[in-house]
Amino acid sequence: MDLNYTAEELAFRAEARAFIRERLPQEISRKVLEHKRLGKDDYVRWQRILHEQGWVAPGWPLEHGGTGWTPVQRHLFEEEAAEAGAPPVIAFGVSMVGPVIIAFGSPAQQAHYLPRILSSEDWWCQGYSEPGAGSDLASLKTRAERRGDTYVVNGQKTWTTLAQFADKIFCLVRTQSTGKKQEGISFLLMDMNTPGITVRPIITLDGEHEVNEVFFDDVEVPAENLIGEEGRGWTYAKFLLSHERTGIAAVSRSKRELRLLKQICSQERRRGHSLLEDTRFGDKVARLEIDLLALEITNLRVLAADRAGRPPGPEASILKIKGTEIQQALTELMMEAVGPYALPFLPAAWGEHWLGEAVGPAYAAPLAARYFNYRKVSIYGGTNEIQRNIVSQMILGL
Amino acid sequence: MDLNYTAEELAFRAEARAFIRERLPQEISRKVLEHKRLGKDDYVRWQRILHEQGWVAPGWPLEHGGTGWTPVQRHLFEEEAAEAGAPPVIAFGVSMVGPVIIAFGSPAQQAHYLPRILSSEDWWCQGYSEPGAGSDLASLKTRAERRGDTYVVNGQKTWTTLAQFADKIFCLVRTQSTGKKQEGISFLLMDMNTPGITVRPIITLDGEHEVNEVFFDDVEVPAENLIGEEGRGWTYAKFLLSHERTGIAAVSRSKRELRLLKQICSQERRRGHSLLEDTRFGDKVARLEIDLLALEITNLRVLAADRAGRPPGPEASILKIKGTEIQQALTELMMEAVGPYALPFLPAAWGEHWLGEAVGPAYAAPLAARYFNYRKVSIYGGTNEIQRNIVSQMILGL
Amino acid sequence: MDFSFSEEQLMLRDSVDRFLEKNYSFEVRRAFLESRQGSSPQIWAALASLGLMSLPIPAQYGGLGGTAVDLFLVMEAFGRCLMLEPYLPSAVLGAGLLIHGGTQEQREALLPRIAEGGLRMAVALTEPGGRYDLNEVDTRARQEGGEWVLQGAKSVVLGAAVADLLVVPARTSGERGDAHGITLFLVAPSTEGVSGRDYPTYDGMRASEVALEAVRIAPHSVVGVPDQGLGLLEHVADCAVAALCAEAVGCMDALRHATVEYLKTRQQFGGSIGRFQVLQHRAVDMLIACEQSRSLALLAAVRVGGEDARERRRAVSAAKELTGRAARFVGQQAVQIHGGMGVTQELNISHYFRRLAAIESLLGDTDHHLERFARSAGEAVPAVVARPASRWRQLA
Amino acid sequence: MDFSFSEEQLMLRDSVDRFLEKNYSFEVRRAFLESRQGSSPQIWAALASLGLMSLPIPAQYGGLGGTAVDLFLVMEAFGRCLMLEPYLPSAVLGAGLLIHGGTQEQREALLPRIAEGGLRMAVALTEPGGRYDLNEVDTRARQEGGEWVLQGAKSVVLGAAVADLLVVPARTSGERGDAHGITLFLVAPSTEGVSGRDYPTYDGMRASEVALEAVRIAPHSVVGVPDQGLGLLEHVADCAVAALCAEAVGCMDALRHATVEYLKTRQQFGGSIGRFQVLQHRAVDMLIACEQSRSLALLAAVRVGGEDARERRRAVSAAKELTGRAARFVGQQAVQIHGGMGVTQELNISHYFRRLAAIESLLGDTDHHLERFARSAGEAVPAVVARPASRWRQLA
Repeated sequence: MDLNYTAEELAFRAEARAFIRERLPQEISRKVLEHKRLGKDDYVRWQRILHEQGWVAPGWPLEHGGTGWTPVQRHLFEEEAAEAGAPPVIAFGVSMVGPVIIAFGSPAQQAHYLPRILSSEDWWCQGYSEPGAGSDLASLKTRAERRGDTYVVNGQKTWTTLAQFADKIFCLVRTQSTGKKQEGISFLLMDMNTPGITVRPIITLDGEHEVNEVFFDDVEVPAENLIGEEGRGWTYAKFLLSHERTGIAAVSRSKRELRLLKQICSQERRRGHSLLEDTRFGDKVARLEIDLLALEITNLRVLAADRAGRPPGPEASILKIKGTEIQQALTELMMEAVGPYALPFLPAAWGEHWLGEAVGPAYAAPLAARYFNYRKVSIYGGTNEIQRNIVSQMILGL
Repeated sequence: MDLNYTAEELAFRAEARAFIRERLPQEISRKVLEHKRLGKDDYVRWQRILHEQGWVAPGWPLEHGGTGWTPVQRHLFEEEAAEAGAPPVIAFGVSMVGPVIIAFGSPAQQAHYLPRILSSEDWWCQGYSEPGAGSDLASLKTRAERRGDTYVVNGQKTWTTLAQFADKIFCLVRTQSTGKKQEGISFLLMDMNTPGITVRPIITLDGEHEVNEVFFDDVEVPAENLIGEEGRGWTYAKFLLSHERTGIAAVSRSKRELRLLKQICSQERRRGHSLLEDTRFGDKVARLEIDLLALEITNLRVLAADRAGRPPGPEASILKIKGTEIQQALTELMMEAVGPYALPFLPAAWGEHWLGEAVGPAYAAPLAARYFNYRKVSIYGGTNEIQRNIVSQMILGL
Repeated sequence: MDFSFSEEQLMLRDSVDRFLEKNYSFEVRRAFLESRQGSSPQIWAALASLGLMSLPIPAQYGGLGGTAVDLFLVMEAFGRCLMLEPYLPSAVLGAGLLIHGGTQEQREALLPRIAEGGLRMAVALTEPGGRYDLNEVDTRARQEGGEWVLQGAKSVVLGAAVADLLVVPARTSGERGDAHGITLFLVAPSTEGVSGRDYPTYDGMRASEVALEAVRIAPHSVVGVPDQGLGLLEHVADCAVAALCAEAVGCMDALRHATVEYLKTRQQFGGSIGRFQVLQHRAVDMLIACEQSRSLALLAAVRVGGEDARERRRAVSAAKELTGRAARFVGQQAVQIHGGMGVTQELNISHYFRRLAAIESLLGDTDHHLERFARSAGEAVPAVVARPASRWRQLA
Repeated sequence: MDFSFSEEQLMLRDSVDRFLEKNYSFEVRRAFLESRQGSSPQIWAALASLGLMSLPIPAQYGGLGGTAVDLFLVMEAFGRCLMLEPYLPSAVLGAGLLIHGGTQEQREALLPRIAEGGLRMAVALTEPGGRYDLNEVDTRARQEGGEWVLQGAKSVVLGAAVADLLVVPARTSGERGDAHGITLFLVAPSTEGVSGRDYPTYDGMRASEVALEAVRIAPHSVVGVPDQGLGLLEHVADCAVAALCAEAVGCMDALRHATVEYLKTRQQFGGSIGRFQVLQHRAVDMLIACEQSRSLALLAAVRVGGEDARERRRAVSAAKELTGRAARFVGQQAVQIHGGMGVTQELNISHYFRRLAAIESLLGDTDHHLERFARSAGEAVPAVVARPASRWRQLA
């Protein structure tokens, strides 16, 4: 039991910190730290910098371009990146379809797609959810019919995050409609430029365009774009969902946001003293800080078990539940902290080219939108209710 | 919409208050207000005083000895009684078996039992729960076999409150074991002195003897003790459970306990100021007071609807849920308020003949035991989980 | 004790409901929402012809002389349909200040016009950095040559963008935070030195930052007693809080019903999601939160119409505190249960959610009213000082 | 970063577990619980021969020189079996004060006897009306004829009934509430003027009220530096809080497992109650509460062994606050899920529940530690002042 980092770990952290300090563009980090809207360019620019360093896909095997880092090193890198205000690496390529291609793709698929993911040449999006298949993903209806060397795809996906930027999409499609509903599902890659694919924006409650509907109308997809075997898509999808553990608790980002919350509190005054000195408000911040401190250790305990070679397990669901509760609570307290100045709603103010003056303190402008936006985190990737079902079944055996 | 009492209602309240002030023995009210243990004598003494006044069974029809009060009058009487520290009228006779006998009993049963309930000659207890039939009451197993003019009863009841004081017990027994499990149940009255009945105490977590197991070993019960028809006991039991609405929210008692909590807080000091002035603790008290104020109005709204002739409904479950949550929170805060002096545990100190000195302030002595004891209120009479099931089904239609 | 509404009240509710059902569907509302002004002069006029603007105004000034319980019914209906019109700032706050503190002349001149819908008002309750405290007034008013000169800034003034007349609290003595020394002024937005910046709020309403730069105001523009405006302001703000609580009840009820309906119809894993016990119990807790809020919103409505200021404060802050907690719980759970659909702008769910979030903070958030309630036992209540009929003339 | 226990630690845990499993069943414990003394000299002696009394004591004084992480494992095991022996007051608090503040002579004389199990200690941490604040010391000590004379009262002193030696903080200067001016004294309960009243606490443990009436104490009985005892006291109390948190983790884990087992076996409505989703999710939340508590209890154990007093305070108060919340939730839900069976004394459920309630309040309740955590960023930490070797002699 030693809760201090080893000398090697500390050296790695210093290296990561120095790299980030040197290479992370200030325009980008300022946007992140001030809750401004990031564009595709911002993400791609940072990912290319990481790629130059060979650090864009730490979770991949070395031979495919990974880093060979331990879980603790990955955690340290994330801490440093979050702290400095680096944007997250968009997950769909590096953390989602990438590992599936590595595990189940053909050598030709690997050779074609993996380098393009690493270099950010391809921006991927995820075609999982459908209007009738949210939590109950296996009841999806989008059909792919084999005709010779081609699949013809018809149907609709929804909640497709950042599809408006995407070059490629990986989809779960139904290739067989008899038997158990999990069994007729296949995992298909498509080019977003394929004729018959239409993207329609969904505007979310914060006024933002982050998710989309994607329609497939007789879309012809080469059969070579099938991952693995036909009908085994459910297995690959489950692999994907359980694969990505690091970062699921969002501890590093929440620590950064907690620091920001405290900064805001120290500037907001109430009857002559700062809000942080206000017992009522200060207690809420302190309680949240304690929860986050506990989650930080819980997260490290799971990481450490990972290193000890135990298989990834349903503890990830615990990290997700607690992590999202904390993220949401942070957005609530920030919004509360600024009082009446949470109300003004000027989405332009957190856009890229805003030159106007904020209403109230500048930090107040995006806080309500963030509170609204973060309602999603307890919904996507399996609602927190589904996560509790998983823990109940897999850990408690109920 | 008029949230003030009418002149008639105020006059009634004055009458009730005067009566209670004059007739409630101080030895008894002191015990109630100081959370001391009450004996059978205390309950019976107060019930006999009420009976002299004709007020022991306000819920009964006038012709059987009721008062003809409106729901608001009953509420006002309860407020006054609770405020003054009157003990509750034990429910098993007056509020439970009494109404069943009135509704379904034969004229002979009515003539025999009802006056004895009113005069407190019979202390009743309730034989419902069994070790294998708690929330799932209908799966009870205690058998009553008809042999000529006699039922022979075998089985076991549990959680039988104050059975150690009881002269009579009303039981749900199984008279038929085929068909739907609700259909073979009958409602049987027994004398606790009947050979074959054994009472075994259950000591609860507060160290008290309040509930019991009751064993039936070839107990011979005259067939004339059957209520209504054989096999219809489930109907009578449901009638009984839904009958008693007034008081289920325990608003009057909780208001009294809230006042006591505030008194304790005003005496407990922390770093030179009273606990009520402590923001952190004072907020918890204030939040609870607001919840209770809301429940008080919600309760009155339900009572008023009652008077408007609408049938009693599942809103009672809402009153039970919120009422018990508040009662439990009150015991928690009282225990917290006294700090380390909640720890000493001297059950003798809240007994009748305790002459010793309390450890710490006298009011602190019974607070932990009360906190423990009150865990039961979200369990008995249908757990709060069952109550939520009822509301979900009956009100929301889910 | 009587919780039933009168015949007249039920008729009022019916007529409002009928009008809104016919003329204020979610789609119609969306068009207003996306319009430049964010609301609709036609709807405003229609609400006026329904008698809603005149509802709180005494009969002698062309009003209906309605009670706070009547207002409860209107606001509840507005909550159900997410009314965008700035009714609260004008008909409740603005008119309320005149009714309770205006001179005979002010009442006669202004109230009938408010009642007809021709005059809109807004009240500048807060200042930058003052959070929700009505006594955090730093805007100064000094007398100069028989006039008042106002200097300062007001923040997040609801309904100011369309208001014909503002009420501006300013400090005529004392320091920021003092209870004494606050005077209320009627200020026309067109007065020289008044400037504003209008913006939308996240619930689709509008508010403004208002700057006052050497604004010269005639002496008869004082509402209430000079230096003693806080009690009046607080009284009328309490009426508005009670109205907001009623609106929240309407919002929550609509949201709750939509959620139960969704539970019954949304299919997942081979059946409606309403069969999941966790969601059932959550819907029950949403119901309980709504009913508890309704209880205290009713109590607040009754108490703001009563005489006892301490009882009024206590009931109003209790209602706002509990409603704030309930609004957050009901809003968040409605979104959560609706899943992805809950976070889009396409369903009304997220619109209710945002309005509830706004109500939670408007006129004092949950913490603010918790503290006020906790203090209500001990603290002195600033009196609403009845203005001697001729007092303001002496100042001229 | 390494969260695994060492070989030695795993062996320690195994030997403790094996002993307790064999010798400390619920039935055996019940007999001790109902005995006059409420604990067992045989078990005490056995724990000593297992090396548990000597665990925290440095090797040079006959101990094993164990760490706070070793102690974590022992306390967790004690939590699982609801150990009744007053280990904490003697081996953690009493020995801790001597280890960190005792003179060479005191250590040499006392620590080996504690390690052997032959000497039991108790520390009088609180006074009537002082709640959980260690600086609320009103007991006075004045010097008289080369001796100290103590006068005052101590409340709810854990383990005092069986203690051979008490540590009594008394005020040698300043006023109640001051940080400076507290001096710690070793007092034998048999000393003239010391009287006590022993009583059971609701968790089945024992505590005492201790009165000190002109108690004359030799000058070499001072532990630590006169007037500067608070820092030492706080440091050792923090070690005890970390140990209590570990005990709570053991309690909660046992309770949680029992509850999941009950969910699987208890039949209602034609199946096990574990199929009800509401109970499933509650069991999940109990698990999460336990694991979060374990994380901070481990952190606290590591930090009380570290050098940084601010980090120690922060980790200890965070652990106690979170564990307090978790203990209440897990305890209450375990009782609730067990229904009627949960409220009887026949099952161990209610025994765990009561011990968890006690842990929640002991050495500072949840509010107390929340405040301490919130303050930990800004406040100065009283230093543990290293005593110059000969200082106390000069006083004589």
